Amino acid sequence: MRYLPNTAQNQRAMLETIGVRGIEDLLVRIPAKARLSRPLALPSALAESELVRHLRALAARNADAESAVCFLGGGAYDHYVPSPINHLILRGEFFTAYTPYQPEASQGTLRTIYEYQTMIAELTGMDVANASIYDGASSLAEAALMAHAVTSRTEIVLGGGVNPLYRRVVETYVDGAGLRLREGPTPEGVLDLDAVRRVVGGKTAALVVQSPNFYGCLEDVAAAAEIAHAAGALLVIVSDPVNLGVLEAPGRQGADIVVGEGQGLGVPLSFGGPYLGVFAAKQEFVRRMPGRLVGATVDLDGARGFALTLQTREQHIRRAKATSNICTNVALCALMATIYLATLGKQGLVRVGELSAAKAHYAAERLAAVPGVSLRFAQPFFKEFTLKLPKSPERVVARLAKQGILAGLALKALDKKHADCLLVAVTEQRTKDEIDVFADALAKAVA
Amino acid sequence: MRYLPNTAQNQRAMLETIGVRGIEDLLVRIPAKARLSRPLALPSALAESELVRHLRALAARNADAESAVCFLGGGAYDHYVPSPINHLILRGEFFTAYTPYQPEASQGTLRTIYEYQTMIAELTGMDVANASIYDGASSLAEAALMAHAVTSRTEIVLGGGVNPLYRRVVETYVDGAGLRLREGPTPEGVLDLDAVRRVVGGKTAALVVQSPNFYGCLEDVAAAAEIAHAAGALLVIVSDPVNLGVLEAPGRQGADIVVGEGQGLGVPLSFGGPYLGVFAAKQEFVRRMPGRLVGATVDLDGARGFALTLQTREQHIRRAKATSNICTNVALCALMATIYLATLGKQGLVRVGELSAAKAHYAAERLAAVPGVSLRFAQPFFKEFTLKLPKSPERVVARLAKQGILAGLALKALDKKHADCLLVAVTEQRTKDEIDVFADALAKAVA
Amino acid sequence: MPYDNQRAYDRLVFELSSPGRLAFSLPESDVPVEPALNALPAKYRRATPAALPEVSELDVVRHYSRLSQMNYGVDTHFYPLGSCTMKYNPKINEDAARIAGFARLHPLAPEAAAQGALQLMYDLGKMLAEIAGMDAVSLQPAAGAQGELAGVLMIRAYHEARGEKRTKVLIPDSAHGTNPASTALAGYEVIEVKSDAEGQVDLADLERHLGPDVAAFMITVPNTLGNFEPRVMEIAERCHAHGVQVYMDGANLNAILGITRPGDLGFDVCHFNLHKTFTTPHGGGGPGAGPVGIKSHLEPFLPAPVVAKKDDGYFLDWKRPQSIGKLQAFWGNFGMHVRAYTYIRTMGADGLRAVSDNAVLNANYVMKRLEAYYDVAAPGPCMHECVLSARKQKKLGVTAMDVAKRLLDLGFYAPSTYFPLIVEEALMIEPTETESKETLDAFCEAMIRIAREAETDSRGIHEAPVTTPVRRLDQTKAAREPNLRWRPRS
Amino acid sequence: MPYDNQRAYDRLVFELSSPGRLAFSLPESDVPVEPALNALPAKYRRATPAALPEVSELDVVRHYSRLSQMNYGVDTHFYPLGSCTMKYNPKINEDAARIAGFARLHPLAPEAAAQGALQLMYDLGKMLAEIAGMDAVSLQPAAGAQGELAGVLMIRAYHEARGEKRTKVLIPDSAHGTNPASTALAGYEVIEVKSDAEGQVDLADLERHLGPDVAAFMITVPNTLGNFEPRVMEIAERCHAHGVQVYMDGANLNAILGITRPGDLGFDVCHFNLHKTFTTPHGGGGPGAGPVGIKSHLEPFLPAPVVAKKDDGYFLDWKRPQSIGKLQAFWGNFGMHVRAYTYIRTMGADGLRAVSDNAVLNANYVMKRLEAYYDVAAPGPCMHECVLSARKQKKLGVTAMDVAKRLLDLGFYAPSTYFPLIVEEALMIEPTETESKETLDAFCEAMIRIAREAETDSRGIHEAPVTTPVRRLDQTKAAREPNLRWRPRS
Ligand SMILES: Cc1ncc(COP(=O)(O)O)c(C=O)c1O
Ligand SMILES: Cc1ncc(COP(=O)(O)O)c(C=O)c1O
Repeated sequence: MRYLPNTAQNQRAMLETIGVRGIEDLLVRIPAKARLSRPLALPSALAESELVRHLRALAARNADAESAVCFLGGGAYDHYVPSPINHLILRGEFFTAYTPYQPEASQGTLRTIYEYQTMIAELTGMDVANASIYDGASSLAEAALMAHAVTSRTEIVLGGGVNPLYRRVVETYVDGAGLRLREGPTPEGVLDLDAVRRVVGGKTAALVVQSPNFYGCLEDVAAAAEIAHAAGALLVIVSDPVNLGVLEAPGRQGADIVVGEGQGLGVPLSFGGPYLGVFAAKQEFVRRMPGRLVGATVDLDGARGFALTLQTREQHIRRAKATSNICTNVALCALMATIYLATLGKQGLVRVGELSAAKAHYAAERLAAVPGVSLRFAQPFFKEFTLKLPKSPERVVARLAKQGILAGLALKALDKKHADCLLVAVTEQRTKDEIDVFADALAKAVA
Repeated sequence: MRYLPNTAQNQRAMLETIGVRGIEDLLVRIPAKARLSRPLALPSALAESELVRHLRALAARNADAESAVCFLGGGAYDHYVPSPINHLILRGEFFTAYTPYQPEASQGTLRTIYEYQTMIAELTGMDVANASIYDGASSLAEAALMAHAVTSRTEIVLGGGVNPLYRRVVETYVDGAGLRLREGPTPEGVLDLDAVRRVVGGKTAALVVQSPNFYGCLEDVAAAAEIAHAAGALLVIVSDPVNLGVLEAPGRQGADIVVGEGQGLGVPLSFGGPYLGVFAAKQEFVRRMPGRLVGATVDLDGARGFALTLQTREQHIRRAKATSNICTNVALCALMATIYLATLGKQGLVRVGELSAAKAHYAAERLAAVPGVSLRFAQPFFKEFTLKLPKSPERVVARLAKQGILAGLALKALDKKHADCLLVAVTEQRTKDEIDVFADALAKAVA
Repeated sequence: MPYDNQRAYDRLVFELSSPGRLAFSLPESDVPVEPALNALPAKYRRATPAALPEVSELDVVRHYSRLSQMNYGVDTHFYPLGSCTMKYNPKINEDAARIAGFARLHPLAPEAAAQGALQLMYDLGKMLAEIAGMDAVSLQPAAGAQGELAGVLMIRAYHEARGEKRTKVLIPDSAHGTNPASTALAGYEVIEVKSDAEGQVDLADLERHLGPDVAAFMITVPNTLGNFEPRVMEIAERCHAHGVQVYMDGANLNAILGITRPGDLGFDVCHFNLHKTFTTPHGGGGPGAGPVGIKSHLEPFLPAPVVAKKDDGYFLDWKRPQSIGKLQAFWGNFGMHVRAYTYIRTMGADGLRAVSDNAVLNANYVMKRLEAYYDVAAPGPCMHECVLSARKQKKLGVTAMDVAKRLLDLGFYAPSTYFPLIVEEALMIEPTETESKETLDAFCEAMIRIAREAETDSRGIHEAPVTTPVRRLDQTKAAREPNLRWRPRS
Repeated sequence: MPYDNQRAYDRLVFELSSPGRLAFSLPESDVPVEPALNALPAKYRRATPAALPEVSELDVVRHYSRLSQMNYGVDTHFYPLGSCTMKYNPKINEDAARIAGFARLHPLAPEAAAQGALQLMYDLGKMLAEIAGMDAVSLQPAAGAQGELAGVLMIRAYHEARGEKRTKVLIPDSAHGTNPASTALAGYEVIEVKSDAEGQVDLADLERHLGPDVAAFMITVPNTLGNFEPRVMEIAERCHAHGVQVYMDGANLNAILGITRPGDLGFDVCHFNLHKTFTTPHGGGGPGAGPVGIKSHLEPFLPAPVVAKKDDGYFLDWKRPQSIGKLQAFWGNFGMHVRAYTYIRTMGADGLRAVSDNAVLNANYVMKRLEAYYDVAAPGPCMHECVLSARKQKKLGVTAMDVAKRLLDLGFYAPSTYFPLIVEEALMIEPTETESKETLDAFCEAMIRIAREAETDSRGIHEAPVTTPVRRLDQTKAAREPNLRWRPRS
């Protein structure tokens, strides 16, 4: 076994030192009746070359964004991942290190997290960001719990444009705390602010608004902030940070907490995970924040150094009273995002946003021009939009998939109200040609 | 430009320090009439994502050993490359270092070369190996020149089983020295020893024997050694080191110099290069050897350290009188081989050889059982063999290629005498199924 | 740069920035850009550009290459961090996860276009169920702690479905912090159960707490002292007798693969840490994956959707009316599933069994070699890790932390320190099966050397580490004056 | 392990070996093995197994990871090694070369099954020809030195085809060692031509040697002092007047991309170092690639086969009766061609021009900043590199080598030293265009610091390096008692 270095001779020598005859003698505390008396019923071991063949065959049964043209979004996007990211994260010193509990031997990880915190705070317009949460949805769930802890209030108002998959995760997480979820009415693709004002009140811990929202529409965050703050509630914004080169920072529009899915920042699509839960907040809430934080400090010689800090918030110290149960987070994805943001930089992120918006608007025009197809909402959007189709979106999606086009998300499964709709996302990766081919194929499919 | 850090502002500041107005002022020595007055006529620059698409499209037009089943050999073999090799050679400290001229900052490269030299010496059964030559063919050419330098004789006898592509490289290299190449008769797949004895004589600097030879047949190296040494000539053996887990070390059979193509030791096929020229010799010839050598020594504190040594043989010191003109070699391929040999180790290399031999013998049996097809030579072989086909091998190859089988090498182009033959190589990577499919396809193709 | 004056490389990427410098390459737009931007209402557009760094690609590569060199990783150092199973992460796992058909697969691709991925998840779930002796597994939890949350929520849903209202969960005082944290998150009151001197559950204390208000008992097996609790089946029985569900924290599964199974020991729920037992890398803190296995009575409550199989292929089964819901937006950390699947298919049943045999052997060997120098927290044999105490050393003024720091200078990462909380000056050592006797010997010699130094010259230890890029850090300052983001020196 | 006691890691892979330990995984045979082995005559089978190491996969990964950390590379350090063009090697090049359709393509695949590869080579040849102003390019040479050999052999074939027997090749005394070595290998007598005080060709000396027995004049442009020889066109004309072919060593092409072209300067032959100008990595000494470009009169002599194009696709043209023959078994270092192609397609014409502009700017900047501290070998402006001399420092007992060693401690790789041979105590600095002003400033400050130390405290310099894994090595011992392979201590 190439991963097991002990030879029979090594084993004998070690057993002798220990003073037992065999490994069995070390297992004596395990109750005999619970001992497995047969080998595990697993498929037989494969040699590396055989395994690679097998995995390639499995992978070949998937239509990925390389073998097909991807217009899927809904919380995960096919943005380009610059080459250096993968090379750098694969360096074993990053890859095979643990959470940086010994800071002196972990400055690499600590410094990259500190950079990450800075970049996320900057992008979101917030004061502080943590070192990551599992994904956008669980970040939102943590934000809801934090709002509850901060305000001692028991209701969370979720805008109707919040990704329904996120809503389900929030439901799971707030169940224990007994919070009540209410919906912020979103009749025409964006919040109906007057209606929201009536829902938000003295029990509201937080108003949660996603912008661009699940349907791709931009929400009026500043107006939402007013409503939330007027009621003494926090405003939690769900934001895709890759858009924040072009879109206003939620922090500048009144957000108290900003969460979001950072997958677009250089993290592979990978069928849904691991992704990157972004979490940023105002300074005043820092001691209520979930997750790890890295701070700058000095060493014995006065040199700058970095270490985990404010750990008394965390489970390994505070246990049942911790701000969150999170331990393992997604540090390596945060590193990908850090390198992504360093690579794209001030100008590049703007450019990614502009290109995505341009392609999306071109696509919207082309697709909505297909007879019978229309834009579902008359709202400003960014890189994603909702189409109303004259035929079953599921069937259209299935048909186009056979032509190598991942046409988008048929909304029915997640959002029954919009069963005739298709959610289409367009990133900077899509070309005019691909969009034109898509439009033509769509025209045929709905004809 | 992502590879050019100087901003316009940087440039201005630097020009000011230099004391010129513009970069043009630094180019004044270039004759005006030779200045290019137009931009280079090159295809326009591509963004990374566009370029990746373009490259994938080009690559997709090739039938590689992943997309097709490869029975091609003739000097390059589809042996399995264990995963860690690529990960380790991609470490920037190895990858982006130069030749280790500053040993204190290059111990990584130096130590791996020392390991490589040791492994190659051990495998070939020789005393010393150099740090690499470009490829097997140029290694052989260097060996011929070295034999000439050592013996002051002017003829090289090349066994008829030496890869014809190697022969052509030797021709090119020995032209300057005015050496004469003679052929060691090889009527039936191996050297006719009596005939060879008549060719080798007082002018012979070296007898060159490849084993297994181009046709896949094993040569009697010990007998060849006797002939060469009886005539005062050196014996140069061309050997594929990946076979030397199972086959006898040429050094134990009387070789004076062993060369060979090390591609099989973990180096990708890569359409023919970069490969790995192996070069090993007896101790007595070390100061005549071409190429770089790393030696162990001690540092100021007495600690073990490694450095380039015996550099007075080399072009940067000895210039026109150097043992070779080689400067840049193939250090990174040597590193791949080092990691390959460390990974396969004492047992693994034997196993690769046994599996390859087993598959090759099974394939030979299956293929020679196809009506009209026969083994061309009744000689022991190892992982490669020559088939005689009843139909044009070129056409058979072309037909099978369409079925995803790279059937082997039609010999006609390189070896007119065997225009009706197909050279088939089988490595440990091929499965029984693949061989059976090949046999069936061959049967149809020649029917 | 390992050897040059590393301390001189004290740069953050922001400090490399120069206005106008670029590291990216994006295509020209092949569609008009202005109309799209004009369609964005001005108030939604960013007013001031985000102050991201402006560097070149070489800056990026060199900066992060150098930062990486400031870390110890398993790839470079023995990393005996107890409870974390810092074993070798096979390179082939990484190749597997990067095959485009996996790495670039969108989670919302139509099921027909994701059959390979769904099959892999389905099969991995089955394999994990077999390994743990469980009836079903959900791959959705993102890490161990989320697996715990899912497990406890399923237990809650189970009780509630039966109309029982139970409010407490019992957890030994030796437990990992996530156990109480996850349990509290699930809405339970956490009751600590005492451990005896050997780190085993104080049965009397357990019995005292068991009752109709207790929803679950949660325990780590082997426990966090590295010992197998011999009465674990009895404990499970007693719990069940009170209608209490038993949860096994499977973080230490590396000790028992193919030897015994949580399901066979009587557990109702068990989570896995794929980033421990199943060789997905730790990545400096994550991502991991924390699948949760359950007995059939909990199956209705599994997180939705469940990867299922019918005649014409694999699909996501959303029709789970009693499900506890979702934990992540999508289906779990699929990239980690690919790695774990690759590992299990590499090892097979015999290989996994050999993993645990060697993990146990290695830990006992280290414990034996060090027992004359450090106090052993609980008498052996241990399982895959052993807990020592520096209490003897502490009397000489050398704490567990001092030992840890000194090890860094001697070429090793440190054991876990001060965990479990019930052991004074704890040093928790988990060698893992992927380390050789030679490495263990070298480590033991370093530990012995430190024990001797504590007796003869503890000053050096207090100075340690001196060979790392920074020396001991002022943690108080870090917490008192939190500096959590870089700002330009103005 | 950058920071721990690296000096303690003095292991070779053989010293990690333990009998029976494995790092590989090979399938069981699905065909019988014994018959094949029995078919091998006993005398051909290995009698004693090769004593290769026996280690685990983690041993392999950790060992080579740690060894790598003992190197400086461009990815971690500024590497101002003159004449070597240690520029940034783009990561995308590596991805490109690893696409299976390239990396796993067999060289003897039928042409119809290798059209993508042949097209890439064809197009790369055309692009290089345009860059150099040449009529045709062969990609076959494996490195610069082999390009030289090919070029000189073509010149020889040309003269011979015209029935001329010329026996000498003229080469300036400032030339790189491969120039005379390759020329001698091609069967010519090498005649050294003097350089003047500024490193330029002594025209009188050249004229003296020109004549009917001279086959070629070979010169590096810009020359090895980093200067452009202003009379280069005149030199070419004079050579041509004597029927002498002119060869340009293109190792320094990084200075003139899009500015001027060897072909336009009058050269008949020119080689390229893809591993310098075109960003293929140096890999610790290779592989590289040394394509050779020629004017049309030399085309018949190109190495065979030539990648050519006809209506139905690309093919290898073997019908080259006057060819000098082959240089490698196959078609050249294709993996490097992919990288260079990727680079050129990334940069485009404007990008390549900007490369040279910035390379020249950077070198002049460094020269200017250092001219007050070190002697400048030849007055500026220089091109892409500058040569300083430590002759002033030598008088204080500090040699070029001492300066180099001290730089290692200050976080920089060293310049080339003692080359070109015509400069006393030469320090040849090539910053390349991929380095920023900030990096150059830091380097210049280090150089200035050393110059100051030479005046005030040269002892420290002589101790240097002290931060590297080994200190200065005993080279004499290495050469006197060559120890070229490891042997077990018995
Ligand atoms: C015993 C134990 N339980 C639970 C956990 C939590 O797992 P995770 O970090 O994956 O959330 C850990 C992780 O360190 C652990 O050691
Ligand atoms: C000026 C010059 N010419 C020729 C060469 C030889 O090139 P290679 O090392 O690729 O053989 C070099 C390489 O260092 C060089 O600097």
